[in-house]
Amino acid sequence: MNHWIIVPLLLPLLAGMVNLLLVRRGHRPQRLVSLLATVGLLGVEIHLLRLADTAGIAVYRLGNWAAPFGIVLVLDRLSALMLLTTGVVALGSLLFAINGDDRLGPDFHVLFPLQLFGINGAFLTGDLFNLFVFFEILLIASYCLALHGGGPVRIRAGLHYVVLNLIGSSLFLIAIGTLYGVTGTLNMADLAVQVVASAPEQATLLRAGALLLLVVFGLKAALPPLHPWLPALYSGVVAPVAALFAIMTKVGVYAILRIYTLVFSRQGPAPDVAADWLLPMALLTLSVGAMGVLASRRLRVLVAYLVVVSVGTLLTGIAQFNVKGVAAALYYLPHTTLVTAGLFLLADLIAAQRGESSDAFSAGPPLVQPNQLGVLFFFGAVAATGLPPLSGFIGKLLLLQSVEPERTTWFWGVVLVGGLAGLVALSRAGTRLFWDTEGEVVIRTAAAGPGRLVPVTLLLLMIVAMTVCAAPISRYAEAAALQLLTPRGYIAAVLFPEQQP
Amino acid sequence: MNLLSIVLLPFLGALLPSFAVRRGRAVAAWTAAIITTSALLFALQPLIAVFCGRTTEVNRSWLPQAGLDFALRMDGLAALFVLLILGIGLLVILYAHYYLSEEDSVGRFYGILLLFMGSMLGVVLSDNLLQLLVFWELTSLSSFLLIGFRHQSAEARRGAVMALVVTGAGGLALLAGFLLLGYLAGTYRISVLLHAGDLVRAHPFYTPTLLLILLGAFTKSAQFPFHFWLPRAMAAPTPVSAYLHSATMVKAGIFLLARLFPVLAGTDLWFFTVGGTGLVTLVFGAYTALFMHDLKGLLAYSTISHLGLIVLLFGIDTPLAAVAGVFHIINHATFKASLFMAAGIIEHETGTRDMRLINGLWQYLPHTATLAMVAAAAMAGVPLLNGFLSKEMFFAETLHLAARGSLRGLLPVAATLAGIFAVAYSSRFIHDVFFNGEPRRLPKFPPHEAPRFMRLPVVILVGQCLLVGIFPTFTVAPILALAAGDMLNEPLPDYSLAIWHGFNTPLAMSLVALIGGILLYSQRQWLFALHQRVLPHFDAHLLFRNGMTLVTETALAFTMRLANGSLQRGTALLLLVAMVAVMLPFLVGDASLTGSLPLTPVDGLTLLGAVVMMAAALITVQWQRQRFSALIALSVVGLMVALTFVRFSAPDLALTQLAVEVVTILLLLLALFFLPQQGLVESSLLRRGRDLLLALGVGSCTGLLTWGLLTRPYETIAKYYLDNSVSKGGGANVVNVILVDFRGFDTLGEITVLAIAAVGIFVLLDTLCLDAGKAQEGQRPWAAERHPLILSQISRLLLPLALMVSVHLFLRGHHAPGGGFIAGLVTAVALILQYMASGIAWTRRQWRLRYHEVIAWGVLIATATGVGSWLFGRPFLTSAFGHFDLPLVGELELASVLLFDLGVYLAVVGVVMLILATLGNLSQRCAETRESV
Amino acid sequence: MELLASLTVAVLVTCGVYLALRARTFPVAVGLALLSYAVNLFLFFTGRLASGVPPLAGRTAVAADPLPQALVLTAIVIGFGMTAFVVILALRARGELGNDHVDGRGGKP
Amino acid sequence: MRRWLPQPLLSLCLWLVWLLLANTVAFGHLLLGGLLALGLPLLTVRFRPELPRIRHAFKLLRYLMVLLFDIIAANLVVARLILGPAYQLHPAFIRLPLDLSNEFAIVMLTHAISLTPGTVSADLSSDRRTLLIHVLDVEDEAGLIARIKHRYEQPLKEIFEC
Amino acid sequence: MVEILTSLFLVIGGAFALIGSIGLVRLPDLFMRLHGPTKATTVGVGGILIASMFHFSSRGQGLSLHELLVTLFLFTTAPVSAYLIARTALHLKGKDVNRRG
Amino acid sequence: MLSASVIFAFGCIAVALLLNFWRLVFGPEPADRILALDTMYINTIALLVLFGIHINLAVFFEAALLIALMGFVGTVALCKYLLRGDLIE
Ligand code: NA
Ligand code: NA
Repeated sequence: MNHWIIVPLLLPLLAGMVNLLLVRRGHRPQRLVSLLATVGLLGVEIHLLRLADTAGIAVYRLGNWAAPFGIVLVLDRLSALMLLTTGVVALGSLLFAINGDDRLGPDFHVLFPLQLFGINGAFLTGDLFNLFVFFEILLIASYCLALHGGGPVRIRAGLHYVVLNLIGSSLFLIAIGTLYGVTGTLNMADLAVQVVASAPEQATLLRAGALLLLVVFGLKAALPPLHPWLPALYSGVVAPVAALFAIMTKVGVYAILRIYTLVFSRQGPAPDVAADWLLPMALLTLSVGAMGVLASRRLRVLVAYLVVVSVGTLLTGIAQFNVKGVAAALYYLPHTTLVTAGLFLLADLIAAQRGESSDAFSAGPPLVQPNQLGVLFFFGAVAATGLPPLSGFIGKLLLLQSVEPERTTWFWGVVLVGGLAGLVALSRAGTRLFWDTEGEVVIRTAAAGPGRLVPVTLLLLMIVAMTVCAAPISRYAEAAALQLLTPRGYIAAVLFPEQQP
Repeated sequence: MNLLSIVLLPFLGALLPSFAVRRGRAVAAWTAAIITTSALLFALQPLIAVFCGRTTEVNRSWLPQAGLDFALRMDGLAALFVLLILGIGLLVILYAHYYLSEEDSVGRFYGILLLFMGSMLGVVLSDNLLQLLVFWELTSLSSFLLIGFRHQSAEARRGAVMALVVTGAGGLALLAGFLLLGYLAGTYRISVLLHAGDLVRAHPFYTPTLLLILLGAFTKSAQFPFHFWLPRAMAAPTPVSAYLHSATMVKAGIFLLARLFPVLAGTDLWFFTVGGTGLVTLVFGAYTALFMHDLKGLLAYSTISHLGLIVLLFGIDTPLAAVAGVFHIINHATFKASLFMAAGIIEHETGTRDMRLINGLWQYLPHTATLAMVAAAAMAGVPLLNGFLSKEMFFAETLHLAARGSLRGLLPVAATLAGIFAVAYSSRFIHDVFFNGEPRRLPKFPPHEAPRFMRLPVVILVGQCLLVGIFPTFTVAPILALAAGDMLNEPLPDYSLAIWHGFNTPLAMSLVALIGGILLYSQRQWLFALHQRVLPHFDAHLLFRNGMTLVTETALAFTMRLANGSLQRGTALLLLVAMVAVMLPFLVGDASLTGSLPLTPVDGLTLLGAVVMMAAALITVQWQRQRFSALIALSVVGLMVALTFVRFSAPDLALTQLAVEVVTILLLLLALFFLPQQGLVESSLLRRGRDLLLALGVGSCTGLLTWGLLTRPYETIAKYYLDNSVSKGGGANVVNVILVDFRGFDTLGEITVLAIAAVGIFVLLDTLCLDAGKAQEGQRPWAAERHPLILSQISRLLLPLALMVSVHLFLRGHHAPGGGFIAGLVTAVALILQYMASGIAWTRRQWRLRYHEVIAWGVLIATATGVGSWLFGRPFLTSAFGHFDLPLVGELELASVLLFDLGVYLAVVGVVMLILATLGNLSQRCAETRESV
Repeated sequence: MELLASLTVAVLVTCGVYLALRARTFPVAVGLALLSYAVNLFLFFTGRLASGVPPLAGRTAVAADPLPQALVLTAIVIGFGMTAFVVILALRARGELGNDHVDGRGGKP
Repeated sequence: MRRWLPQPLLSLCLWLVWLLLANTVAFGHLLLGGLLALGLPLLTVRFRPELPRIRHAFKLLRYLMVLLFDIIAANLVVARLILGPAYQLHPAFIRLPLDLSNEFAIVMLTHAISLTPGTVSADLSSDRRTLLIHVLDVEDEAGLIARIKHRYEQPLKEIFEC
Repeated sequence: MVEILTSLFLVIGGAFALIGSIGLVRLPDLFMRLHGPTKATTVGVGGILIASMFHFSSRGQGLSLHELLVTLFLFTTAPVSAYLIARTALHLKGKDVNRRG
Repeated sequence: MLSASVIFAFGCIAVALLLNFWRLVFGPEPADRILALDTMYINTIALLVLFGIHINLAVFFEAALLIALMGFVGTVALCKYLLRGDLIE
């Protein structure tokens, strides 16, 4: 058994706990631990990506118990991709944070790795209840991180976020209970088998459970009308946390993708239970997000709404449940995560240099570093709106191509107009923030040192890399999509490992 | 390779001017010029090849999955544009060096200009539709930066955004159009696509494809009604206008029409949309130009009009018209670029562009005036200048179409009318600027002649106007033939570029236009008045701005309605959606709720427990505003839940529930001290009714699910646990074996959740200072005695007892109800009792534990137990247990899960203590803080 | 018995939800605690109703389904952590926002 | 000795408690219980109530027997009072002046009062000189005080010699 | 024999527990009500615990005395609970002994 | 005989619990409610033990012990709250 698979979980867990022991020793040792863990994590994740791409689906049986009785971790192309994306965002966010944001509270370096523990666990686990547990880990860590730094705005948004998600967790448990009560199992591969084999009179309860799960994941992914918590929260939290949170909505998207390709696939008494809902939901999300983008009067709110847009865009691809659509979404996913993460960090740098005006779209003093930040912003904006030549364009291109033109009217219209909204909003934002200046530079000391510029640049450079390497990445995405849409492989790997070559 | 270099050089070189500028402004200009020249040199070989009748191609794979390749191809059409872009680009660079002031950051300017140049080159050299789009959007982006170059001016910012939004929107339409086109033709390769015209035109999707592509082309080339961004773009520095609005940006749309002409043209739809749009734009632009007081505004509208002319020619859809169109592209580029440059010199020297102020410059700038007048004459279509030739061809084509006997007889009239206005505005440009009396209140006075090298580009361009106008066959003919030929993708028709075709109708039309235009301009007094008062003003720009405002306001209102910051609404929506999700499957199709299992009878005691539980829950709601009492009711619910667990065979759950319930109540009590003791009736009756309905709905749904599950049989994996718990898990308490072994990973996660919660809570409380006294205002004072003797003595006695119970629960957990978690809670509760009975200070004095570290060690021990199985080559968390016979003691059982459970125990103790003790300490710490302040 | 169990879950959920929809943090916290009790019961009942057969190997011939019990145990613990967090957050919100309204809006108490 | 066995009586009690918890007298548990009975008091040594030295173990035993008897009697009395007509009851608070000085002895007295017929300890003054007692049905206040003093306070005083 | 004893203790225990709770409802004020639970109920529960002791000791799996522990525990804590409740009631009525005396 | 007495005891405890609940609901003082809750906890112990005898399984001892402990701690906390407001000081 390949022990590397569990390292993305153990490494951050240990780092978090070691940092908890180090809480009284100040920030330096904690920073070192976090950095080492995150860099190590990235290395392991790259290794796992290559493993997933070459060696097929790998299963790690915790406690050496066979599925469906024990909990298994499953590494397939999708989970490896999600892990690596998380790793990159995490590194960027951490590098940014260690320039001072981590000192706003004593707990940052405890929570940060544990947040990664939760996220990575959600991506790796092959067990529905264990997914719940990891959701809770990532949620509780996110509650704490969201409140990092305190202040009324964060507390209010945080309270809303917490209460909504507590209810969401209850709903999750109800859904799990319903599925267990019908199928008698929790392992996702086994659930898939049982759902397909279940009698027709079980269909109603299965559908109810499946739709309830969709609500839960929809809340995490911020699908309207369950989205308002996101802009309120993301626009208020500390920049590196917001950047890390860029991956959080994707956990919801991941769960949707996983559950509705594996457990509720096209066979059985509850076929396509979510598919009918997903495309309209996706287009709605995109539209609502685009509206929010247009309505934003602050950069951070705008970027938060871009996250909503990106979720909608991703789901448009996933909702088709065909290889091209899912592959397009999988190419788009790392792109959009990296961009929004980078923009959150950048927004912080911009806000810091504009004094009272902060990140509001109003005339303000000139920036201390208009050129550096301007170039970064331009890059980020182009990537975020899906303009050529960056990966956003490629993602959108793949997405648009994934739909037969015979049924494109709404799809293309919404996706393209959504992009236009982004273009309008970001061009207005950019001109306001960078060009509409009056007076003198106010806070010369706010100049961002390399410690803060490098992470932003790093995240945006990854976009360039994704653009240049579009072909291999999208080939990987296609393979991952194919793997997802033929769940037999997954099921066999989990349940019948002895029959594997 | 050379093709690649042509396109990539400007991109790669774009950063250089910014570095070069440190060595002086001239160095930056030189850098840009050298890069452009190098590109031109690289273009030589493919250009020569084109003249020899060969096309050069490069094809690099980029994203074959999407049909997106890096493919370049130079044919005649591309060659013409490459020459225009690089040639005029070079002149603009030279011109800009003199034009830009000290404040302008020259490095940035040349950098963006080079970016723009590269993008334009990419557009015209693309052999892949998608790649063309990439460069197309890049021109929009770089032009955005160029137009907004002087960003201190609000007009520049607005103009830039508008240009980007309009052309960007067009770009998105174009993307859709290209995707459709690629889908219809089965390829994105343009050179292949050009042969698929019949296929494309026959397809039912032809109409949307064409319309989408035209949307892209028309927005870019400022066709009516998308023209309005172009005059606003005049806020750009004049070199930018000279470049973007003569030879490049706007010509991209024209280029696209030319490029796809063989595929898309040849239908009625093409004729009406392209021709119609061109015609309206031609007349509208010419008419509006006359009334502009802004020098550049006049040129802008004239540009719109001329673009309309070219579009109209392409719309006419005859080979000859196409040739005329290509010819006019060249001519317009030269005379318009020179006119913009001249206008720039005038603005530079007078400080204004208002023609009402600028008069009589002939005396001050004779050279510039001469050049400008020649260029303006070319614009008006005066014989012996290049504009005349193409306009003549244009007139001929309108007539040709009319002669075909269709209803299109209107066309020559409209063309002549546009010609009249063109002559009129050209006359105005000449007369109003260089003559017409003395200058008035110029910001800079007196104006001086511009530097020689600033005039040089103008001289070159005007020279071309003359050369082409007089010797067309020796100058422009070859490239025109090549370009037009490659545009049509078929043999060229016969045409002659002679200056003199004898007295014919086109010439008559030209004469009418010339004389009519001059007459019209001479009657300008009443004409302007008429325009101002009577004629309707169509302001697309205003429409656009109002539209944008409307969209933004709508978006704002919509967003604010959705996200109004109310938690209650968010919660209600979530629950509503969840309710619908559960109900939906029951409402559609053949839903089955009740299963086949026989029901079990109710016994009185269970009924009693259930009734008490439900009643207590309802009373909790009833008492929600008497908060203390509500907690007592909540306790009863918790107790009854525990009894339910006992009743239905779950002793472990009962233990846990009991302990957790008390800890929860403690926590709520501790918190309540800092909150208002009483609530008020705040929500309206309506709202409470709505909430009640929703609550009932959600409750019923859950009840339905419970019913559905309880009444149906199920197959479960549980049998495996019951069978193997002892033999493979080494424990008789199956629940515990599941928790620490079969699903031990869940438990590890669970204590991590607790650990994080505790850490988070600690931080939340660490910096919090709450005024608890306030909440008690107007109430009785507190009892004087803090720690009643009887309580403290008994509590201390209970501590070792409770610890004993903890150890007992811990050790037996694997075989009987108990386990690390419950043991931890018992320990914690016993410790908390000490805090309550004897106070923080006393307890701390007795036993100083760093709960943070207890938690960390707990989780670490549990994790380390898991990792330990690696030593035996087993996966994480693999358990081991064994029985050992010890003398005297007897059989001793040791299991690795005990160590895991120890971790759980420590974590739980640490968490509960950290939370409750920190919360308990809140009042003291605050008081201390206040005192110290 | 099945009807009684369903009814109990329904009533508890109803009460929890109603309280969770209130405007002040304290009733919301109480409601969430109540809701989590209800959900735990629901999850417990997915193992069906088994009387007098606790899942202790060797004690009884048949035994109740141990898996939901283990899940509920985890859920209780996690629910406790979450409830604790939201309660403390409510305190913090009162400290930062000056009142105990869930939206931090000023009100009398 | 005192260092390793600070409270022999407590340790003995804990050892018995362990055997009761384990519900067995198997040798392993005797040993384990012994270890715990020694270890836990050491661990919680600072938490221990200020237990006074017990001078007369026999008297303690006798006292406990009396108490047990009284508890059983108390229940019968209280049962009668509860089930009987309530209007005939004459409840009252009475104040018991305390002669005990040891805190633990006071605690034991309050316990005894609460567990025996018709009386509940309700409040102890902060100077620990007066105990407020609620009596369910009082006829002879002075007699009751004398009975408590004689039956419980005096023996406690002797046992703890305070 | 054991069964008779068990049953006896069950009946006694149940009856006393009930009487204690009747007192809780029936008696007119809080201080009087306190007497029920502190005595009758504890003894009642004690009775049932002793019955349990007899019952499980008679199954041939050795003595089962651990119920004693619960009884002891109750006897230790019930007076403290009663004391605290009484104090609370006194305090709420404004009749602390310290304040009066 | 045993089962009859168990049922009798069940009945007694059930009625007792109902009476406790009645007192808890109708108070009137907070102290009454605390007393009722405390009594309820104690009666629950009896119920639990009875149930153990009834199903002839000796697995509820720990639960009984725990109820006793938790009931006590709960009562202490509730009283402390009314007395001092601050549980831990
Ligand atoms: Na306190
Ligand atoms: Na008494």
